[in-house]
Amino acid sequence: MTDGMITLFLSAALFAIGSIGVAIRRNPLIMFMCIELMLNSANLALATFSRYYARIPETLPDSIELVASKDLGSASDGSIFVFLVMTIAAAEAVVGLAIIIAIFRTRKQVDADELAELKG
Amino acid sequence: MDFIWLVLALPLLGSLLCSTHYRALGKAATGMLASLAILGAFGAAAATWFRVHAAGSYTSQLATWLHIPGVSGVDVAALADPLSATMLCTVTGVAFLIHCFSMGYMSDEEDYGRFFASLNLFVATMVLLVMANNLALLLVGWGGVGYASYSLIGFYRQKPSAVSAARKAFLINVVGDVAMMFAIFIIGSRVGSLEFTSFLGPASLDRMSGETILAAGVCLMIAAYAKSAQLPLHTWLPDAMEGPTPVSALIHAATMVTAGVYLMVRCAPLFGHGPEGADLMVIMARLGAITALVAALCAVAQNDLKRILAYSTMSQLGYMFMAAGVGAYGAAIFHLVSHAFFKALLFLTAGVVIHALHGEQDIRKMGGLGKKMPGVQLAFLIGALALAGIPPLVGFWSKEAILLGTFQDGNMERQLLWGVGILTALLTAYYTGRAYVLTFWAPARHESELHLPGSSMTWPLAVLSMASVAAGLAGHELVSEVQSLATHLPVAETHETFGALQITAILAGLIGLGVAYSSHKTGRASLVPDSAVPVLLGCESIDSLSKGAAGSFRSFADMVAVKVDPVISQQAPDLIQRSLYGTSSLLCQLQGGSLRLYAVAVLASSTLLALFVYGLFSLSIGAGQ
Amino acid sequence: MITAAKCVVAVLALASAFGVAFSRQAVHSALFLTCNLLCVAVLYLLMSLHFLGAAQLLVYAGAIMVVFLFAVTVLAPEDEMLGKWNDSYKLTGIAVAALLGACLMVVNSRASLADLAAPEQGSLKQFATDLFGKFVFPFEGTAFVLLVALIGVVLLGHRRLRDLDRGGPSRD
Amino acid sequence: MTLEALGFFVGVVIKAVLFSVALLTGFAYMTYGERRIVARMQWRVGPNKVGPWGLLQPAADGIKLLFKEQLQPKEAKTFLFVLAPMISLVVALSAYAVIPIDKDPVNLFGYSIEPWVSNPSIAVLYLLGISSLGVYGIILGGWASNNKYALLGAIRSSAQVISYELALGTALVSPLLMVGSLSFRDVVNQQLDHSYLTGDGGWLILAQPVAFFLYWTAAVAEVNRAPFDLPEAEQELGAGYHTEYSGMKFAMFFMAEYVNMFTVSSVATTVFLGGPGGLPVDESQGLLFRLLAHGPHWFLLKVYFFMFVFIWLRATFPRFRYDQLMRIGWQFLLPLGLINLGVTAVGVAMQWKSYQFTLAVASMLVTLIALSMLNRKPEQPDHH
Repeated sequence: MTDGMITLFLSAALFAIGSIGVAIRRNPLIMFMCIELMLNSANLALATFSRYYARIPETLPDSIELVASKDLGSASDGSIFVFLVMTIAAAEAVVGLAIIIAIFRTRKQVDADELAELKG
Repeated sequence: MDFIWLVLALPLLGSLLCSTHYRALGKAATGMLASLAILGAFGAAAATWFRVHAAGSYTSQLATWLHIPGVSGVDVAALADPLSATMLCTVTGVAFLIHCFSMGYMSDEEDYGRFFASLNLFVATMVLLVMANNLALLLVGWGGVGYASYSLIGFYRQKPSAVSAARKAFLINVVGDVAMMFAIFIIGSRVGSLEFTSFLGPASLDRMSGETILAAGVCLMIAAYAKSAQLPLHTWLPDAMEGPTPVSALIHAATMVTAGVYLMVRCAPLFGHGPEGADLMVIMARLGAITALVAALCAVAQNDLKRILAYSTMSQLGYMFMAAGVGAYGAAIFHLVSHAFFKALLFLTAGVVIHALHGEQDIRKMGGLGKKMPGVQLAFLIGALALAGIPPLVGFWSKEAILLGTFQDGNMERQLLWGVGILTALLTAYYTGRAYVLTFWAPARHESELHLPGSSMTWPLAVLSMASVAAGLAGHELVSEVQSLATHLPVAETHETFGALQITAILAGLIGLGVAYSSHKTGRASLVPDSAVPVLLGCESIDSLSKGAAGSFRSFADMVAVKVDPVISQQAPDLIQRSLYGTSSLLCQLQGGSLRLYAVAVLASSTLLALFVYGLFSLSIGAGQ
Repeated sequence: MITAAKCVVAVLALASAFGVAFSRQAVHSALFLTCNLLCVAVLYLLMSLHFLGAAQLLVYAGAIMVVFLFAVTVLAPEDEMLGKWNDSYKLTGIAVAALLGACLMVVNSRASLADLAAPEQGSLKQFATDLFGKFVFPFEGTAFVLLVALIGVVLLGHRRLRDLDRGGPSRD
Repeated sequence: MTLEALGFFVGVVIKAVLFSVALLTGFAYMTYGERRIVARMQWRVGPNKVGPWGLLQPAADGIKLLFKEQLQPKEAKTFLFVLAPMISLVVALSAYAVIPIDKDPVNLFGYSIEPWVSNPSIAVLYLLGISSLGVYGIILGGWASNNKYALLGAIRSSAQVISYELALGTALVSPLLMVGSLSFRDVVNQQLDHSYLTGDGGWLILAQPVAFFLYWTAAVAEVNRAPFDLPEAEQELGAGYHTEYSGMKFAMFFMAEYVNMFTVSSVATTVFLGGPGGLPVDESQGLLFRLLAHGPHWFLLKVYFFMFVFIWLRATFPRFRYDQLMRIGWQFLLPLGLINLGVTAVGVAMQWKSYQFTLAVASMLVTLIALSMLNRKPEQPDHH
């Protein structure tokens, strides 16, 4: 197992754990944290690929033209996307928390299963 | 020094300041500011005129405007040549006097700032129109003049008639704008340049096919006819009298209606090229003559002072188009300039009269003003004599130039045109004289106290009177300059003789005036029997024609609204609602409301997607290997 | 050496991730998540992605998680019982998540990674040049999203919208 | 593991320990110094009984705190209750790792010893990131105490710290933009280049006075010192988030606060006052000149000057109200910092010299003051 594989597998595992958390928890705060976990794991995968995968087009067959096109970008591209995802995650977390707090204000106790007023 | 852009910039700046700061400035300062802006523009125009005459024509490029593949010359650039320099001087000079007049005339109005802002804008757009060196920039001024006239004709916006008159003027002008755009499209696509000096050059004219010249020329003519109120697009002009009198003066004298003549002279090489161009010119001359005659007949039947003047403008414009049609471009522009002076004088004098009579415009209710306002009477008299073509006033020289240019030995058509011109001159002298006599000499038919004008209203009249007398001096030079510019030919020095033609014209004018004096000095309202009035007003029937067309559209719309619409409006929403409801109740099944269900659904679908992509990937790798 | 460190940190990260998903108390979840984020930051540093490590520290651990902790301590949600496992959502969810995880694992295992040269110290300049050059539009877009989020949160945070009309929250 | 790596590792550990010990000792004597100085300012004597001039007072305090009974509320969350002060202290200490106390490595006994624990290229980001973790100690401490006042103090404090972190970061960006690097060493080296009039050197406080003012204000708030010591407002909240703490756990919060003071003073020194830089003399002319030119003693002198300013502020200023505090942070410091940043960015793009930055920032300040005076509304009578 190479160096990069560790973080790649870790990223996959974190994603799976995060998705389990989203699926089984009823506290919206914790669901939200699990979503952050998933975002973070995606970031980890991006970072890993940008660090270990940046300039090796010859490992791919020519038939996949999209991937194998000449411009695979520079090593910092992945990092930049991680950075942008972090920023978006910050915005998302703040808005999400504001919504959850607004819900808490009106309901005192929140169970995700009971927030079903928008059902069709 | 290149002053030409100042001619545009100063009125624009004045307009901006007047519209934004008039509250801070107060009435007096606003009017002063607007007038000063125009005065500055006039100074710059004069400087440009001198430069053109000292150093020849030039083009001043300010900016590149549009990059259209295949079309060049769409720039913000000014063309300074004798034609545009003369026009600029006329426009700004007359406009300055009218501005000064307005300061007194409009002093009782509330919307002082709006008025002067619009007035300045009007001048600015006209200046832009005149100085543009290409058709596209000219169109900007063309449309701008239409807008500014709209806002000025409808200045009394609480008056329904003013508003509808403004709308009418705007709509008819837009017909011209659209025609202009078509002309631009045709010329741009066929020639590849919109610059006057380029597409009117002999080389590119030779490249144009006859059809192109015909189409472009017809479009340009429609545009000019709409702007210059020629038959059959003339109906807006008499109605435009709803605006304040200074505005009428501006529209009729310096800006707006002269634009059409200017365009025809500017594009003269196009009309002078080939058999198609000649055909167009014949049409132009005939239509011009007809307009001149018909408008003069209309004027005879009018009783409203301003409307008489309005129809006379139409008639004189007809003269100008006739001149352009027979190739006497210099005479056309000369008449334009001289007409600017005396028509401005007439309108402003009419404004003083109307002002003095508290808004009364009917000449049947005037009279006896000569004794009370001798100065005004003199001014009106000078204007009237100039319009009637009595020497030595400027109107005589310019009208003579046109009639001389029209008459041609041995050419029946030209002689006929000349005859129409003489007839029109006779009628012109008559109705002008009638208006003058009824207003100033006939016994008074009003009791109210006169509202005498202040000095700010009178000194522009003095200046214009002077100009109406003296402008004839410059006529010869102007005619030959413009003529050579328009036809690209040097004008042969002709020795004008004081022959039978001139004498006929003067006689026509004198007869007209004499008839007017003898029949109206007692206060008799009209020579025309009432039954003949509708005949004379025939040209106004076009209005009712268009009204009829509009009425049929309206009744069709009424029919739709009553018969068709209810059916659709009741059935269609029902149908839409039912189908939407059905769809949504289907989709509602998907909305369980449980957050976790959604989460799981998202997860499951992304898993499926991942599997799909993975499968695709393996397949293609397998295929690749 | 670095591989070993990575393994240790990865195990820590995994453990704390389980902690996030299965803690009863929300506070513990938040702390575990912080721990997890710090582990990821360390992983970034171990991959020589220094800037990312610092940004992770600053943005996630320093800002986002503080806000989370804030929310958790202020709202003080009751402990959640994880007892009922007969819930069909739960079972489906776990199954689907496991499938997804397995899928990712398999896909990842096929990725051929090569240890490229670690970015040198000056890579921060390259990063900044790319961020403000090649990726300036995504960057500006992100800035816009942040602005929108900011405005949204201010609106959500006011108890009543008419507070805003009075020029801010009441100060009494 | 190679021997060289091991040596490096050991060196780092030794330096870290040394720094920690130095900071904690510094903390101890800062408490003593603070009590003496504040006492003098208040026309009192201060602690002077234990040892000569009371110099052993910190030791006595330490021993007392160590053996005090460890109280803990009944419903407190034990684990977090214990963890919180540790987080505070560890975070405070680890922030110091990137601060250089001299310009170059010194040769000592044949070893080249770097006068810093670590010098990453992103030192400033590291410092900001680590110090932003200090909030955890506060929130967790307040929450785990299971005491309403402690929780309120914690919320106030963390809100304050988060708010002022923004102003702090913004204030730091302008000088760093001038330097063009996030490494403290580069910052120091640029300032040691005494070319204020001819180049881009010189102490950054000269080129960025507004940034310095903003930084210092935000830093005082960031470490919860007077006049921004709202969380500890005794009249309102007991002792703030550490109301329930006693003994050594309380001492750790206390230590963290003072170490944070050291840290922000050191950053102020490094970024604005030229760090270890001294007089503009030619250091190649011998040891004396070298000591005059730069060295850790200069660094210490400046840091202690800032520490004195902390004490001075505390003795002089009354405490702000909470709404005033928030308003200052969001409506004054942050916008001013952003404007300053804009001016600096323009300057950097136009490659100004240092003194030109001073002029530009000064004229910006004058403009802003003039604008605010022009826009001031006339006094309106109160309607109650």
